[in-house]
Amino acid sequence: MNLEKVVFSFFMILALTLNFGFFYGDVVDPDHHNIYELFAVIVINLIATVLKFGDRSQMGAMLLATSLVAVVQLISASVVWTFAVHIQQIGLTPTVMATIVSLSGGAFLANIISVILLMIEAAMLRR
Amino acid sequence: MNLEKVVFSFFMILALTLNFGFFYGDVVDPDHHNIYELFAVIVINLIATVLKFGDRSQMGAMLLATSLVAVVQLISASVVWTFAVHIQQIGLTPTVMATIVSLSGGAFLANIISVILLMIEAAMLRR
Amino acid sequence: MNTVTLIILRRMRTPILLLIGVYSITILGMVLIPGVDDQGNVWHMSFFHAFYFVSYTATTIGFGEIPYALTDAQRLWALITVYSTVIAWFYALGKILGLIQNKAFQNAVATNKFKNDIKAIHQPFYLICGFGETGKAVVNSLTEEHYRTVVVEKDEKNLNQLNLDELKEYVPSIIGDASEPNILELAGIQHKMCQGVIAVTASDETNLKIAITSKLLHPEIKVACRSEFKDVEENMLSFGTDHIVNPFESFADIFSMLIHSPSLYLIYDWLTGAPNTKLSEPIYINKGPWILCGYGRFGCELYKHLKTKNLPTVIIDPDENLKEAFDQKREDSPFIVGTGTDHKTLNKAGVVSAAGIIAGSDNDSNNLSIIMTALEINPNIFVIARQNKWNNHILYSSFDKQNKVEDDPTTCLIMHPREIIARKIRSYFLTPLLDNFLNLARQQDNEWSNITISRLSAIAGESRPHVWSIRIDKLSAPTIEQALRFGRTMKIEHLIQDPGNRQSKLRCVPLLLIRDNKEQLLPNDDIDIEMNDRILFCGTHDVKRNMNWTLNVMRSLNYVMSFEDEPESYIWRLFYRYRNKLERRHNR
Amino acid sequence: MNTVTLIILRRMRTPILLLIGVYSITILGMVLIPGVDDQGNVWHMSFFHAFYFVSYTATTIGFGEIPYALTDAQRLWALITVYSTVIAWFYALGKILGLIQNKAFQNAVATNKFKNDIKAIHQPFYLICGFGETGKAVVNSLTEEHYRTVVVEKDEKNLNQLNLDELKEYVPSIIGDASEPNILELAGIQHKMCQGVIAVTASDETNLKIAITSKLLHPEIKVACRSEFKDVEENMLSFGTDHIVNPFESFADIFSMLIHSPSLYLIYDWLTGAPNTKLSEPIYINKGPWILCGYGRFGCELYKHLKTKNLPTVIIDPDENLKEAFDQKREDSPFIVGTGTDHKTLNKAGVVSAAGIIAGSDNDSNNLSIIMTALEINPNIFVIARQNKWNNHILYSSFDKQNKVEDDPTTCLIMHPREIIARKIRSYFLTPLLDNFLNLARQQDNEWSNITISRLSAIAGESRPHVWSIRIDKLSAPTIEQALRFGRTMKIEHLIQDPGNRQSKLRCVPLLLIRDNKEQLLPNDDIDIEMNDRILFCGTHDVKRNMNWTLNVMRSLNYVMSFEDEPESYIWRLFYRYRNKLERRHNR
Repeated sequence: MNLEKVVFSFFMILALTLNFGFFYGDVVDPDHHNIYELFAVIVINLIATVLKFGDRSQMGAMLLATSLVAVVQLISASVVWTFAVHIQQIGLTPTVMATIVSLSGGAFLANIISVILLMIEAAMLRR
Repeated sequence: MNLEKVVFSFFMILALTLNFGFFYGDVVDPDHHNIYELFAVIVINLIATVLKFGDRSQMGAMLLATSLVAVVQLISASVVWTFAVHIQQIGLTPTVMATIVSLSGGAFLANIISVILLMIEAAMLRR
Repeated sequence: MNTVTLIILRRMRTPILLLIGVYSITILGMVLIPGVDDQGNVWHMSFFHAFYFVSYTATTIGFGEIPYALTDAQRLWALITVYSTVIAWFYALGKILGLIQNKAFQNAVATNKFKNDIKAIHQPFYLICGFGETGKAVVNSLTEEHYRTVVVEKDEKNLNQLNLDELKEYVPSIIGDASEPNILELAGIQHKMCQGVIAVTASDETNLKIAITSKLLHPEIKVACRSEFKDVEENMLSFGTDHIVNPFESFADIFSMLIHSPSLYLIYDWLTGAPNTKLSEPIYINKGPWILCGYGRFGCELYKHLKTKNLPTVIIDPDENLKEAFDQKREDSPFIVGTGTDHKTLNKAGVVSAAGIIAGSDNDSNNLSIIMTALEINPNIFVIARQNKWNNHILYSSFDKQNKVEDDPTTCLIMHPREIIARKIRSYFLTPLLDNFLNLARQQDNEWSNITISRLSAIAGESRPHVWSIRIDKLSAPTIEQALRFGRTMKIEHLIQDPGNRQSKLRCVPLLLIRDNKEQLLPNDDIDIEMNDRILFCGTHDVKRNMNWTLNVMRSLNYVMSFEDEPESYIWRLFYRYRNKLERRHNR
Repeated sequence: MNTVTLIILRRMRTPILLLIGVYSITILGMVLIPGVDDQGNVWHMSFFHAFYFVSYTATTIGFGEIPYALTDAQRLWALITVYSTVIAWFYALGKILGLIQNKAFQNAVATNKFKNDIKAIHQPFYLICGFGETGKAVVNSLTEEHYRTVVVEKDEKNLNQLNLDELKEYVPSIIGDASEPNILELAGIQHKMCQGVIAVTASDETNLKIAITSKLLHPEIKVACRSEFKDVEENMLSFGTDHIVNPFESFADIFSMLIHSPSLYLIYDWLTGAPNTKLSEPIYINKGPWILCGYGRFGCELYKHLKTKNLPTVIIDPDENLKEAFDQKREDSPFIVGTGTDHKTLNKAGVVSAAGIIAGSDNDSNNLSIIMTALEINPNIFVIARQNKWNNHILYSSFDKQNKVEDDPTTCLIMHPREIIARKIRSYFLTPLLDNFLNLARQQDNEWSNITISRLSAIAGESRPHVWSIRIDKLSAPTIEQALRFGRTMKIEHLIQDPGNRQSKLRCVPLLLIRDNKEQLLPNDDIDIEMNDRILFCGTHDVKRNMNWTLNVMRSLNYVMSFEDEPESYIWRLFYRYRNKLERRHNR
């Protein structure tokens, strides 16, 4: 067993599942979307992105791209959150919440693609 | 037929289905999410994880990683539960419940991936 | 994942599964069975509390029945918890203990550690195959100079001594047959820092195999082999082994130096011996015939040299067949059949008037007996003893002490193959120019040797000097390279100027200068240095360090050349140069 | 009851008896000694509570003095309980640990596990005796094709590697001497799923014994033996051993293919090598004399073939007795005494103008040395190296790489007995027709080989093709059997039609057709298929799977034959046939 592979897969799948956890629930209800979860998602996604650095294959390039997409989406979501609560101070209105959740939904999609790529790779590699 | 394979698949699929059972229901309603089910999910997921130890293939590494993700998510959920009930003693408020359920939802996703990988492997192996 | 982790994971699967199962069942039971709290109300343990309870019970800590006294139903379950969890833990621990004692697992751990050790080496290192007597001596002398070494040895017993010895550097070692390529691969023969392979196992066959493996797996590295047979030697040479050490030939070489000139032998001994050890005493050998006891592989080689020097020799050997073969070759030296351990044979050989006797059989007891008998008859005879086993070291050296008179010149030489091979290999790898020097020195006459030894003893003091070589290039002498590029003229005397003190010279002797493949013995101080010169020096360790200042720091070089102290920092230098320029203009 | 449980019960009797005794006495004491409850009443512990108390005390958990604080009398008894039970437990645990580490017990456990493993096999499996180098290669190639195997090996060290290797199937293994019938019985030689026994231990004697045992215990199974000596071989044949592999003869056979036609050798190599590995490069051999180093058993066999082909040969061997024997036989080839590792001997043998050199001694170092020296003198020489030990694999392959020029034809062949035997055995058990094919191919001329190899390379692509055979009978080709029974005419071209696409053909070549013991090499596509025909195909793995559709599904067969798509479901089929009938009537 390859420890590196385990760690790599672990972070990519954790990024996906945590992202799902944050995304899941009523779109406009702030109770359903925990800020700690968002924080964890961002951190894990960043780690997953960094782990993908330096893979030269075509697959590696695509994996990196999807991760970057996810990170961009998530950071946008957190920026929206910060803006609404701290700068505009309008609080988590339904509009704001919908934006945040849909952004995280996009990241979720990107993470799904990542994991599918990973699964394809695993399936191709076994003889 | 390989008994080992049967046991292995049994625990992985049981982990998925039990997880679904706990996850299914209204996000914020504690009545829809049985604590015994959560306990069972954790135990079965732990067993499934240990069963995956020691497989050298790429597929084995990914399976182990997904299981670890599920375990991490589920243990987080149970820690949140313990915290809310025993330490903060705020009870199962909608926020807490949403967190627990979404964490278990993440684990559910990881388990789905596990089972898909298992299916891919089975499909590839047949001669 | 490495093998060790894999083995642990695979072996621990059952116990961990058992623990998970037992824990989950007992926790569930504790949660389900109703208890009664202190007010008499029915009370259920939460999962959290049940986990707490089972945890302190399973580990036999036993905080007690908390938070409320248990009911009898709960106690019954607690009993089940006690026995099941304690047994499960015990089983898991037993498994781990069994695993640790497992031979295959221990091997995997050791191999893993060795691999990591090799990976962690970032300095140049040498791979030594065979940790017998010679291997030990080689490792000792290399680590003494702070070179890293890696040891491959077949016999676990020999390796165990390695860990007990105090060496200057950590030496990773592995038990394995060095003739197997995968062992050598494991030992880092393909490591980019591997500088050389030294094959000194007891078997010529294995050494040959190591040489082939090295040349195939890592063609650039140097390979030195020990070999005792001519045909294997030729085989080794046929695919480019860099250096082959035959103990008997090396031995004979040294002997030829000794009979050529005792001072030459002293030069050899001082320069190749381990630095900082005590200097050996000068030697005096009478004129006269020699007696050679033992005409085996060793004796043959020595006899050749005696004949070349026209020294009359009497041969003593117990083997009559050898005598016949010898007589057939029409050699004119007398051949006496006998061991040489008794008065009769020795007297017949004329020990009373002999200059020296060589005890060269392959039996240490006989050799000692020959020497003692010979010295009894003729206390002034010069004795050369062949020591076969390192363990007999104490005997030979105690004998040496007994016969030593204070302030008298040495009259006894003990030659041990282990020591000779280790010296050869050290000088080959660490100071390759030394071989060239000794070869040239052998062609000089006795007087040259006497003069040289007196020069050396002037700088050496009490202990053996260091020998080192420098090469004038950008890497090892950047300052000189720069100076030569700018057209400055440098002489050897500048190198041996003390960069710390303008009045004194460093206590060292330039032994050899190699320029364009031409060798110059003991070059004069006023010779100009050119690019790519290689110079061999001999001096104390401090001197070597001081010379490095000149070679590496421009300010020191300027100091030794101009006797002036140019400042190092940029601003000051500008100012200094400007002032110099002014001065020069002024002088013009 | 099996042995393991029996041993445990027997050994654990005393400690368990002791535990029962101590427990019962202390529990009884706790019940009898009166206590005082929190109201000051006299109170007696119930048996349940006493057991609870003793249990948590004995296991050192210690929940405390519950339910009421103990009196001093009770505490005195508690003290006795503490020491007696804890000691009893300690004794029991010690016994168990001792038992676990007991060698005999471990063996019993291993044997038990092995028995269960064998019982649990429900697929066809092969029994491999001897897990040396050959055994490993055989197991590898069989598990690679997902066949189950069972291993019997004498040496524990060899077996330990088995667990670490990555194999595609789980391989049960046992330590034991395969020449003992009860070991073979244990390993399932009488198991109804046992398909064959492969005896590849190092000793011919043992292999013979295995062959006899197999034929006696399970006469139906196939037995393949490795043998190095002619007389043992004859003995084996007399017992009806199905297949005997002599590494030297096999080796020589392959060599004869090579000198007969390099393309023929390539065909052999492509078809017998492990599928999906990289294709070997074409070979080019110059015209000219050969040099044969080493005239042992191996050299003799090769020499015969060289003589048959009338190739001038120079023999080099260090053994002078061999030369005499050789000269007495009045062979006209020159015989040079020497090892061939040095320039002199090789030059004398005319290496400069030789077409090829065979390094065939039984010493790997010498072989490598011969090759390196020969290539140094004549870089264009074709080299055949005999590799004796698998461990030296790295050396030979690194040597191969060093001498390989990109895109140049191979100039070096390394022959390893392990590999050759494994190939022989695999083709014997898995594709028995391949042997027939190769035998026929050997009788064809060079041009035939060249044409065949170009056909093969067209379908193979980058990696070695799969080889499989089909038999036209009810079991393995039900559709064709049915069609033939109904009188339809089938041709080979129908078999190699792609059942997924009417336009294209499958990328495969029919190598051999066997009908009524008559063999037809490379049958044409338009040959009619008859019942019980056996056909050998060669193609990629996908092709094999696609062909199975035609062989097993009637609809696919109809499709490839009629280029029409007959529906599979009953109703649709009826309708379809009815329409066809109408059409036919209409056409008439």
